[in-house]
Amino acid sequence: MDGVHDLGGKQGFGPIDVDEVEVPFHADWEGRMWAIAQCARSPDWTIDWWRHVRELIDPVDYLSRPYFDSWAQTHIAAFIDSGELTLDEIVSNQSAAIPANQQPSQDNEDIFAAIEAQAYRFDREIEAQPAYRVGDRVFTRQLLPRHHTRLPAYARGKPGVIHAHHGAHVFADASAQGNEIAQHLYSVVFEAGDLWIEAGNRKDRVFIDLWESYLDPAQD
Amino acid sequence: MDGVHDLGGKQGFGPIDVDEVEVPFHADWEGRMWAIAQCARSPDWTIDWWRHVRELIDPVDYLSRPYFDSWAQTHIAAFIDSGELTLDEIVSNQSAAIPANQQPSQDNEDIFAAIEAQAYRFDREIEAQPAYRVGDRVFTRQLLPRHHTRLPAYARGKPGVIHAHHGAHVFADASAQGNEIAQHLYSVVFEAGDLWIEAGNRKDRVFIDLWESYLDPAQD
Amino acid sequence: MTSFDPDAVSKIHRHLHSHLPSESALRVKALESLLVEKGLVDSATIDAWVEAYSEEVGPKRGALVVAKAWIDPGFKSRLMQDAVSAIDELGYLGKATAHLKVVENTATIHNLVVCTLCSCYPFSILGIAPNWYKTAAYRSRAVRDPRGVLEEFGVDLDDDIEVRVWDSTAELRYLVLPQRPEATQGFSEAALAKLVTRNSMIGTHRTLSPGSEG
Amino acid sequence: MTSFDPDAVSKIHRHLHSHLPSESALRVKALESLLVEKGLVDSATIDAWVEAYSEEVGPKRGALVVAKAWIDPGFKSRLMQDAVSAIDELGYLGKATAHLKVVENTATIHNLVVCTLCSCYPFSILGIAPNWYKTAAYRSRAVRDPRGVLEEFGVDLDDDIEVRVWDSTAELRYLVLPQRPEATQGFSEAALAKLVTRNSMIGTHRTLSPGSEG
Repeated sequence: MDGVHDLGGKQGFGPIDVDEVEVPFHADWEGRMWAIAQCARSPDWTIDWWRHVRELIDPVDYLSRPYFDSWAQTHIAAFIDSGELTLDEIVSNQSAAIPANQQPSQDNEDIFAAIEAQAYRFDREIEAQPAYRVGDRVFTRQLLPRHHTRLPAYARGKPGVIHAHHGAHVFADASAQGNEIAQHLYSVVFEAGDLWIEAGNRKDRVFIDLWESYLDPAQD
Repeated sequence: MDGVHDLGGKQGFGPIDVDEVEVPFHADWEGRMWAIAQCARSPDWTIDWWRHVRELIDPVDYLSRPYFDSWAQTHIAAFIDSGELTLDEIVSNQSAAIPANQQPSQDNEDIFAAIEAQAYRFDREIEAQPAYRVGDRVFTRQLLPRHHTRLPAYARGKPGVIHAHHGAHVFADASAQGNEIAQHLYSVVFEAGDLWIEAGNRKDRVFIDLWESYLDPAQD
Repeated sequence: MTSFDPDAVSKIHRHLHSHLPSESALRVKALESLLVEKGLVDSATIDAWVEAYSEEVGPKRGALVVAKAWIDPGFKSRLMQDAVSAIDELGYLGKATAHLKVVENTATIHNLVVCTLCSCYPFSILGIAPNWYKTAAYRSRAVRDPRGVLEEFGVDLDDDIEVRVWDSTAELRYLVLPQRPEATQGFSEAALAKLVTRNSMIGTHRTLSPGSEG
Repeated sequence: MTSFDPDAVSKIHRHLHSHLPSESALRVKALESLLVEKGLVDSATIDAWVEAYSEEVGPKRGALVVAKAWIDPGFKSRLMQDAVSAIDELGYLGKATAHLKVVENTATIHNLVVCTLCSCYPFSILGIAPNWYKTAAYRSRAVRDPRGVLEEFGVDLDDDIEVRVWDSTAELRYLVLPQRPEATQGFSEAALAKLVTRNSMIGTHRTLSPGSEG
């Protein structure tokens, strides 16, 4: 999706607040929103669908409201979409449904087990052989799909080199549409000067993890 | 400049208010801002500098505040930059300078003469011959400069065909930096399918006016 | 002296962001009163500019150009060849029209005008642009999804009609010449001009009719 | 059932935009109380999650990984080869670290981690990401102007040091292994870990010293 979330290389956002106080949460509601996102979800959501729901927030809200506020909006919208909540319920702040069985409380020990259990793996075995080997020169695709994708706009139509092969991973674009399809995943390295006109010959590089279908072989 | 102003093809902005009341100005201040912009400027501003100053507005303000409000912010910032106003004056709403001679009032007849006088021409005679002829196939450049430019992001690195040659025009990128340099200007036509993946073979086309230095000849 | 320095202006914008009053009307009032105090503008002149664009300079100018082109083949031919001279014949040359081009709708072509980078518009013949023309929604979608945009405006296009979108990136400006409505034989230029809508000259309206309002 | 339909969700977002209370705290409260009423979450469980990420799961985990790598060549070699197993040895495997990679700073290389598309971060070893990491300013500039970003963080890089920016676009996550500070011979693992700043593991801090705070 070609939305405002795709921020790499965009200009005009000003300086960074480097003096931020180093605490996990800057307000109680931030911590609670984080926690809700850890333990409440609809069973068929995928991480990529959740990210897409977040990208679909109104562009001005996306850029201007606090970070965890966008999580709240994402969670609410995704729950409404999947039927756990209704718009009326959230607006009226009153549950229309008969309370179901409560989830059992979890204590701190349960939580540490839960955190470890969150080490979700996205690599999959597939039959297809990887199309590229480390050192191969590639070009990223030029046209960005309308749906969720993880090929950032700044890295489209650009020459890169395969830096590493990570095996096959669940393909984000398909997963955001509810389909689990695995595809070979690579770290692709780009010279700064191929991405940004002002970088010139600066020897800085950008490494981006990209699925095979984002890539074409470089023409010789 | 790769800023939020470069909106062509961006997703997420929702439906268009097609039922807007058809009046020139929806509030008094809109009309006054329009009028101020017609008759008050610093002598060395160029239209391209003014556009660049507008692009440099904070991205959220750019996207969320009313249209003529962005003109006010642009005019105020540009006047402060060129020295006609100070930040203190605009914030305190008090002029620190000794009043100069007033501009003479203009009546309606003067205004109509002024409107006609606003038919500024941007074409210039130059010695260089045009590099392209109607029908030539071209590619737009891939890398966007950090400063003001009029090659929209959606049309970068794309194949097009020269549809018309308009002679040499003042080059916007240079003019935004205070330099008047003329360059050949063309209408370049792009197939929708070369710009947008979802357009497929739809026979729609997009025509964009582009200066010669935005273009490279297509490789055969 | 203008700095032409984007970093300097970004800093000014950040200061203004923190210090300007939030209401647009107050911002413009502050600007006007300071400029008047400094003798850089005159309030009566501002009044006269507002009046000119509220009353005289508006889409009825464009509508007359269109009606004349429908009735007078010689004028139409001049308009298509050299729109600048043609509108100058009517005294309509002015702001943003010194490089005007006219693009003609036909049975198989529909034209739509946009400015994706800002809000360029042929002011001296169409007046002030509608708000929707200046919104992010229109600017972002007109080039990518012109048929969806047209549908929202109530324009249902056959698949075999080619859409041509004109993105006003340089100083050229575009005026759409809509098709003459049916059953208007014998209409006067003035009567025809009344049928020409502003949106039809931008391209967000296609089928004019003797019943449409100009 | 989830629709996986972006248009449907865009409509929901527009409704929410018009109807949700403006204050973030109220939004989250409404969400939590409805989920609790419906039996989908439990408030005590939420308390426990907040506590875990406020106290235990944070950058001191990453700092210990770094200190151990400085002291124990075997661990460092395992960490560079297979960071997932290496952090699992310490019980730190968890959210967003099942595909962790460690990238090492050297005298001639500086690494910087970003997620331009959202805010991916190796939570189970660094805890909650700082706000600046999630801002448009950092996300937009880190890939294009990493040296300018580093300068704002007080990191002045020689021209001959290569900057490597890692944009976390898939499920891999990156941890920067900073250089061991000078004059720390004989420091214990715990003493070394105290010198490792969170920012040094993201790459916005470079030169650690016995005086720096972990």
